[in-house]
Amino acid sequence: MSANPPLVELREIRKAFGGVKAVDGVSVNLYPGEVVALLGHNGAGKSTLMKMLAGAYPIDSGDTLIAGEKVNIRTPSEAQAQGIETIYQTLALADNLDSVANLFLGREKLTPWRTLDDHFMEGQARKVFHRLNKNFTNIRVPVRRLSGGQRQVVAISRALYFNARILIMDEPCAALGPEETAMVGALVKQLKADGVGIFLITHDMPDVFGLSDRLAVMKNGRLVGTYRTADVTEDEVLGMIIAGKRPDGKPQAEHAG
Amino acid sequence: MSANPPLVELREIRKAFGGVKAVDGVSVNLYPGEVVALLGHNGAGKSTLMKMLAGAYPIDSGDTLIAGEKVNIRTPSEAQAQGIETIYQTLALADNLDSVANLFLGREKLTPWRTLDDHFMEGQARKVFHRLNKNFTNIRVPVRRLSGGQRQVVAISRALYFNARILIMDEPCAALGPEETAMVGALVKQLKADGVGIFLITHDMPDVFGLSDRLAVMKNGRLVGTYRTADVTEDEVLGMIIAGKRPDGKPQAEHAG
Amino acid sequence: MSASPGLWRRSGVDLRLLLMSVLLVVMAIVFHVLSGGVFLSPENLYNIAQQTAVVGIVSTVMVLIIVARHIDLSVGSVMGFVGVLVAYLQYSAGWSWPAASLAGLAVALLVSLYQGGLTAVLGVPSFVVTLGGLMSFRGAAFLVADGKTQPVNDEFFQRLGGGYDGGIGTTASWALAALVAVVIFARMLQKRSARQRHGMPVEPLWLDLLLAAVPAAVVFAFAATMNNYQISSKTEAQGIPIPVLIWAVVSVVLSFIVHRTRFGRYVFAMGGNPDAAALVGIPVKRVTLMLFALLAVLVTIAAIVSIARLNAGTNSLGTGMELYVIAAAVIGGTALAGGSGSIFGSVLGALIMQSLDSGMLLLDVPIGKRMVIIGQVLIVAVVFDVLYRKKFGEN
Amino acid sequence: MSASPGLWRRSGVDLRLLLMSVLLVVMAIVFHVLSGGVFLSPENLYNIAQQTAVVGIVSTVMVLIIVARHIDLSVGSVMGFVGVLVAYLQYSAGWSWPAASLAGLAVALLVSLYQGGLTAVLGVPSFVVTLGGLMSFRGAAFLVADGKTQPVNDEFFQRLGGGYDGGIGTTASWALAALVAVVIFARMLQKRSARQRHGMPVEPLWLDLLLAAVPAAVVFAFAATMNNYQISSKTEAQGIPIPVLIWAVVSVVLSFIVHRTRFGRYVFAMGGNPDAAALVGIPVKRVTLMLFALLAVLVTIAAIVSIARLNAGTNSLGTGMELYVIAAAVIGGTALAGGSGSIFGSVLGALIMQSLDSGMLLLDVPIGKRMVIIGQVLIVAVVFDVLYRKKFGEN
Amino acid sequence: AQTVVGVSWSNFQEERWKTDEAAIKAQLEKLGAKYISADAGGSPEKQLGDIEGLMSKGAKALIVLAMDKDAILPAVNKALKQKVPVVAYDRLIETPGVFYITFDNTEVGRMQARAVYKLQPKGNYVMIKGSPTDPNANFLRAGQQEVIADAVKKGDIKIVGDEFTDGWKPEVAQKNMEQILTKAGNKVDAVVASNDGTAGGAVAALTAKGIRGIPVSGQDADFAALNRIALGTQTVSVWKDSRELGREAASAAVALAAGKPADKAADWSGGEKKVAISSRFLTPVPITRDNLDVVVKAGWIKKDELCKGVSGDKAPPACK
Ligand SMILES: Nc1ncnc2c1ncn2[C@@H]1O[C@H](COP(=O)(O)OP(=O)(O)OP(=O)(O)O)[C@@H](O)[C@H]1O
Ligand SMILES: Nc1ncnc2c1ncn2[C@@H]1O[C@H](COP(=O)(O)OP(=O)(O)OP(=O)(O)O)[C@@H](O)[C@H]1O
Ligand SMILES: O[C@@H]1[C@@H](O)[C@H](O)OC[C@H]1O
Ligand SMILES: [Mg+2]
Ligand SMILES: [Mg+2]
Repeated sequence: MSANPPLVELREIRKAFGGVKAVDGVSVNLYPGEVVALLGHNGAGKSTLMKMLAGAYPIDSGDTLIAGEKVNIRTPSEAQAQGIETIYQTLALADNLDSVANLFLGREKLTPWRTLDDHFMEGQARKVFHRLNKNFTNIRVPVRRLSGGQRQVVAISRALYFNARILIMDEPCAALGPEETAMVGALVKQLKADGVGIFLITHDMPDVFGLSDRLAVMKNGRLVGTYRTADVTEDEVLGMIIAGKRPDGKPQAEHAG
Repeated sequence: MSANPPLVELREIRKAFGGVKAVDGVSVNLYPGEVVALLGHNGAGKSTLMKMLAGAYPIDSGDTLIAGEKVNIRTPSEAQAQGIETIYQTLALADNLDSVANLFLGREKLTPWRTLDDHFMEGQARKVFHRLNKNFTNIRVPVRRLSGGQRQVVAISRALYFNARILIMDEPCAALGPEETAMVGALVKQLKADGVGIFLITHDMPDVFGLSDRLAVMKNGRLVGTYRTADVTEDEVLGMIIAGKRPDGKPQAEHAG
Repeated sequence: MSASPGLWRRSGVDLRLLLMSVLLVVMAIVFHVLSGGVFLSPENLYNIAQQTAVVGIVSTVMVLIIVARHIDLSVGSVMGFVGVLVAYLQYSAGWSWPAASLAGLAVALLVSLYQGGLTAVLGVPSFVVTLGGLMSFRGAAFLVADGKTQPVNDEFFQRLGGGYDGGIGTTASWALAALVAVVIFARMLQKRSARQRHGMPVEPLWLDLLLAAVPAAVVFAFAATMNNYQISSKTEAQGIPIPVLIWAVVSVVLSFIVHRTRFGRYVFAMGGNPDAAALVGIPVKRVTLMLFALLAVLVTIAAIVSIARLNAGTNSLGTGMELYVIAAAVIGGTALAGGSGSIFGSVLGALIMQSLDSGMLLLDVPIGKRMVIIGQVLIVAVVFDVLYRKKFGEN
Repeated sequence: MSASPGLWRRSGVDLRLLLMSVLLVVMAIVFHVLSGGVFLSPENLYNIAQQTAVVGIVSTVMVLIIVARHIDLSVGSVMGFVGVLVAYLQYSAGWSWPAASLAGLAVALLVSLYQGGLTAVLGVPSFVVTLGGLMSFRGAAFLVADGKTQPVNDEFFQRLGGGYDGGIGTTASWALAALVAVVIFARMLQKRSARQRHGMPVEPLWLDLLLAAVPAAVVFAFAATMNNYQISSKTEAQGIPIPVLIWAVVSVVLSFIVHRTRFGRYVFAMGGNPDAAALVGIPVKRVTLMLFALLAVLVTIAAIVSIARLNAGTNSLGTGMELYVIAAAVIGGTALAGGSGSIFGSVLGALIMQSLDSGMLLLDVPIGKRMVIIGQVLIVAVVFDVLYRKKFGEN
Repeated sequence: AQTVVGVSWSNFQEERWKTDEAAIKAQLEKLGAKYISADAGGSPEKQLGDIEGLMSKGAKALIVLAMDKDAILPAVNKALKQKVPVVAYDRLIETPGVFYITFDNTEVGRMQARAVYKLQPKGNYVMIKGSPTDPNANFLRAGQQEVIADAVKKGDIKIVGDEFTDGWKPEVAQKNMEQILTKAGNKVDAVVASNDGTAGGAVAALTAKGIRGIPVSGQDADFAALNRIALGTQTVSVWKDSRELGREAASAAVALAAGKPADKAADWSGGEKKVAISSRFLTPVPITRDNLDVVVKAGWIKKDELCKGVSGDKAPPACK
């Protein structure tokens, strides 16, 4: 398995904001069909690391390899072109537009005359929303008027519809109720089965142990270590997050399986 | 115990936003030294209900009784005057002011000449922050520059310093790491011991079962039911949240103990 | 939990704009009565249509600028600068009018590149950049011809500003109205069939017919009115004035851009949530630059219409216009917080302001009172808008 | 994770304001050399100080308005309106100047109640309210005296505007400077002892002494300069001009409000996070109304100084002043997004703009070019500010 | 040392001031004096500062084109107290000690009305006034009224429109004129416009309605206006030969600075306050199609500029 190059390989990534080293030489990788949980205290640098992969921030230094190829991702569109989709914690929706417009935002389907193909987009949107939530029909009102769960559906649909190869989920369940959380869990499992590689940022231990194959812990911008989830206990994980202490005698896991 | 009137009694509270019935005839109460968890799906109306108690929204109809007395809370200051302190999920901090200013915001200590008594406030602030986090010393920089955990400390300190009789915590741990979450748990227990009544909004089942005495579940703006936490199982709680189904044969609990 | 979308909402008619149209009509009737039957005469309507065109043209794009959470305070000064330049190149430098106009456009684009660039690339608030521009380009307007008025004599060019030969004539007006009506109905039918093809529900035919018939009727009524205005020394009626035609084309093009193109959608997305727009991959900087470039194009057009109308470029051209342009957009329901606004609203807003001004002139209301009233009407319009949004729960 | 707060940061000196002060000094020196030694002459400095006072007075409070996420575009018009009114009441209605001034203040407060009320209570954006006010009150300024200039003849009143007898004289100037210096040092010592009493660390005495000595020295230098300017026909030197004194008092009072009172803190909190401000129990509406009332007071003072300086109230008084007032605040580092700004910055901003204008006048730069340059300097100042904030990671 | 003469302009928006400036400059140069200047951009407040600035810069005499004759007094008095002589240029400054040299504004108003009245002694008149914020607008209007007052009283003349023009802006004058025409059913027989800029707006409105050949007045002899006179769309522009005014003012300033009296000065006390001041009045010249050659001969405008677009037998004598 390790003969195949990883889907994503981040090498020695660094990023500073005016003196603050948000990400400081972190290396981590991701294989197809694998879920890697990214853990760490508030401000550890998790979101910043993922935003660089998603093209939202430029990288200060370090390399990104996708399927073994060195790439230079400078904008969100370039990340999308690599099959990287991101569900931001803030959802990244334009509140004044409707769900259909948000689903295709930045990647609108055009007619041959280069105008928006609204009918096509509406039809497609109905299908993908339906898959996640049967009751979601008011897809033509501004998303500002939708409930939290419906907004989340729109955000997740963006990642689904465009057939992510690599999916970044930044605390997708932080504000979700149990029903919606369960739905997201099921979805992760299905995407995994489809061979999608997933980075999952979360603070929730049950999610970590229920969904991830490996976990990477960050502290103060640096990587504490990467382990197979099955190899470590919850207490050991907490020890890494809080104290930055590597569990004794447990092997680091550079790849899955 | 039930001879004493409850600390808070909300009766048939209603609130609509332009046609949307956010809270629809909810009654719930709270006793001193008790933690009542408020549960429900996204958009169930939990925050809205609590914001009415906190004076942030006016009540459309219904009564509020504090220690058996009918009161009319129309502004946050009136709520504070009743000993009600609130930790908002959004933290409600003025990002451009420092931690000391935020701690006392709206309740500044004045000198006899009615100017701000900065020295007094700084001294007090050091003490209360120290209680929650020994390492928190940069209390004179704008809170915009603080980490998430430090910001949370400031928000929680507001409630502590002013000796809340009634404390509302709206998802206080949603964005916190495990260390900070543990700290908040310990705090809740201590306040409880001091006789403070606490409404705790959360989506986290371990928190619900670890901290609360009773739990109240809302769905679509209505109350599903109120139970002693010890009387119900996690599955029953989830059933109430998701399906609005009351557990068979379990007694509702109008008061603690 | 929200009210199920009724026929009304589905019909896509914006209640606020409808109410504003009603307001405009009521105002017109009141003025008509008070002015002893002058206000609604073809001649006066012809005047107002012409007088509004310049502000109206710039307002359409100001809507988009405000939607994208920007503002441009320099439009009046830049229009003055470009106007004097175009007139200067024709009169003092002897260029042909197309060459002079293109040069004006090029300069306007440079200005927009500079101001838009500071805003889009460096992130300097557009309020400040264009406040500086308001001062600087007024100075530049003076420098072009050293303050001297530059007459504009080319007869063809003058027609762009309306005036004696500035109508398109009756036949052309009728033909145009008919064409517009056909397009409106054709688009309606095409939309119905497309929805059916994609298996989406359609409205009852009578409703769609009605919704198409109303604008078609308004267009015909307008053409009829303009065809009824004849200058006594001419043998034919004026028909639709060219500046109004330009304004109409600009409005249609901008509405098209808003509703049917990526660019328009991106502008709204950027206004609704700038962070989200960047995160989903919208090239925010490029779109902002394009938006300012579009503004430059329309400011140039407005400058050309202005100097053609006045038959001269003067260094005071456009002084204070920014206020009227912004006011028209805002009266038309564009929210200063960004993310919402409509081109058609700006048309109504500009008409309301100009009707008020022209109507009061007919009634001999002196200048001081006129200024007081116009200022207050702007406020009232927005108070109405704010209350409306509160009532219908949109924040 | 952020750099440990060094001596520099602890000293409380704002690097940006320091750089701006340096800029001002450099500009002054350059103009001095280019103008052949005129710019820094006591006479010219006396003039600049006087000329800046009116804009400066209004800018101080505009800082607070912008900090609270509002804007007031109507200040120029309202100042014109109030100014003409005060002059009219004295000249045409024969009132005494104190009575007329109080009446002016009352009217200004009514205006602020109206505009502030629409903003604070109904939530109409202040941009729109005051845009309407900009038009309306300019009209009102015309209506007061039907456009006629109203002379102001009371000699005592005239001194409020500076002018021939408008300095406080040498003895008073020295005394005042000494008083200010004493207060600065006394406050410094008092602060040290208070910190020690509360068990908080204090800075080394030399640093505190230095930080107190610099402003004291500036005040003395200013008094000395003003005491060096003597109008040739007079026997005594002018001393500090009264309008400057008023401006200084206003600035000190507003700084005090910002740093030492609840009201000031609330204004900043509202600008930093309006939702939070409401949630923690700040009476947002009341504070907003008070803020607009404060503006009304200062606009009235500015109106009085203006007409006293002009010896007349003209209906054009204050036309376009809003731009300079906002520009001064913005150059002084007030962020249009709200939540940050400083009174002292606005003083520097107003001085920079006026020095630039006066300096170019001395160098015979013609008006067109001067406008171009001033507009661009505004932009440059804000570009600098934006880059500074980016560099130091404040958003 | 060289005498420094400071000139304070009210604002350069109207094109004539450029010529005035050139004339003053040339004359000062000839007399070996130095020219410094400032422009107040239409603001009386700013003009005060300007004058102070000019004095700091060492002006030994001032020439002041006042924006507002009352609001300028503090600065002028200050200068006079410092023994800096002040020449009130073009517009009256009524305080003892100034030297007033002008083309009387009220007289300009009279000339405008006179020229129009000569051609059209009866009928519907439109009065296009200047900026409501420019006090001169009222003087002009007052002069115009003097001429037509009797005819108005008799009923021969009916004023069907009387509007201020915000900021002297031509486009505003155009819009106002359009509305007045509509209101009057296009029955307008004469337009008394207060300057050439507003006349331009009024003419554009008239042409657009196909109304040609009715009398229209103006002032300043703007090139565009002279061209209109040649074309026959404007009747008169009152020409205040600014070169003469500038020359004389410059000479007076230099003389006064040297403690000598100004040339041809006479005592006059015809102002509002009846203050006696030393003054000199130059005669403005109403330029009509018949005497266009005056401006050409005076070198004010070149013939080809004046006659741009003029052709055929309707051409005025000056263009033949
Ligand atoms: N745009 C920015 N400008 C300046 N500093 C930033 C920016 N974004 C992040 N930071 C800083 O970088 C550090 C890492 O932040 P990041 O958001 O990556 O943390 P995180 O691990 O995602 O934390 P959380 O669990 O709270 O989401 C923090 O100190 C944060 O303050
Ligand atoms: N200010 C408001 N204006 C309009 N509608 C509102 C407002 N605040 C809340 N609502 C609506 O009221 C309903 C209840 O919202 P509320 O915030 O109380 O839910 P919640 O139970 O706290 O949900 P969550 O778990 O997502 O925080 C939702 O439908 C919401 O959209
Ligand atoms: O010459 C005119 C002048 O007198 C007036 O004050 O301003 C406008 C000019 O045209
Ligand atoms: Mg994060
Ligand atoms: Mg909530």
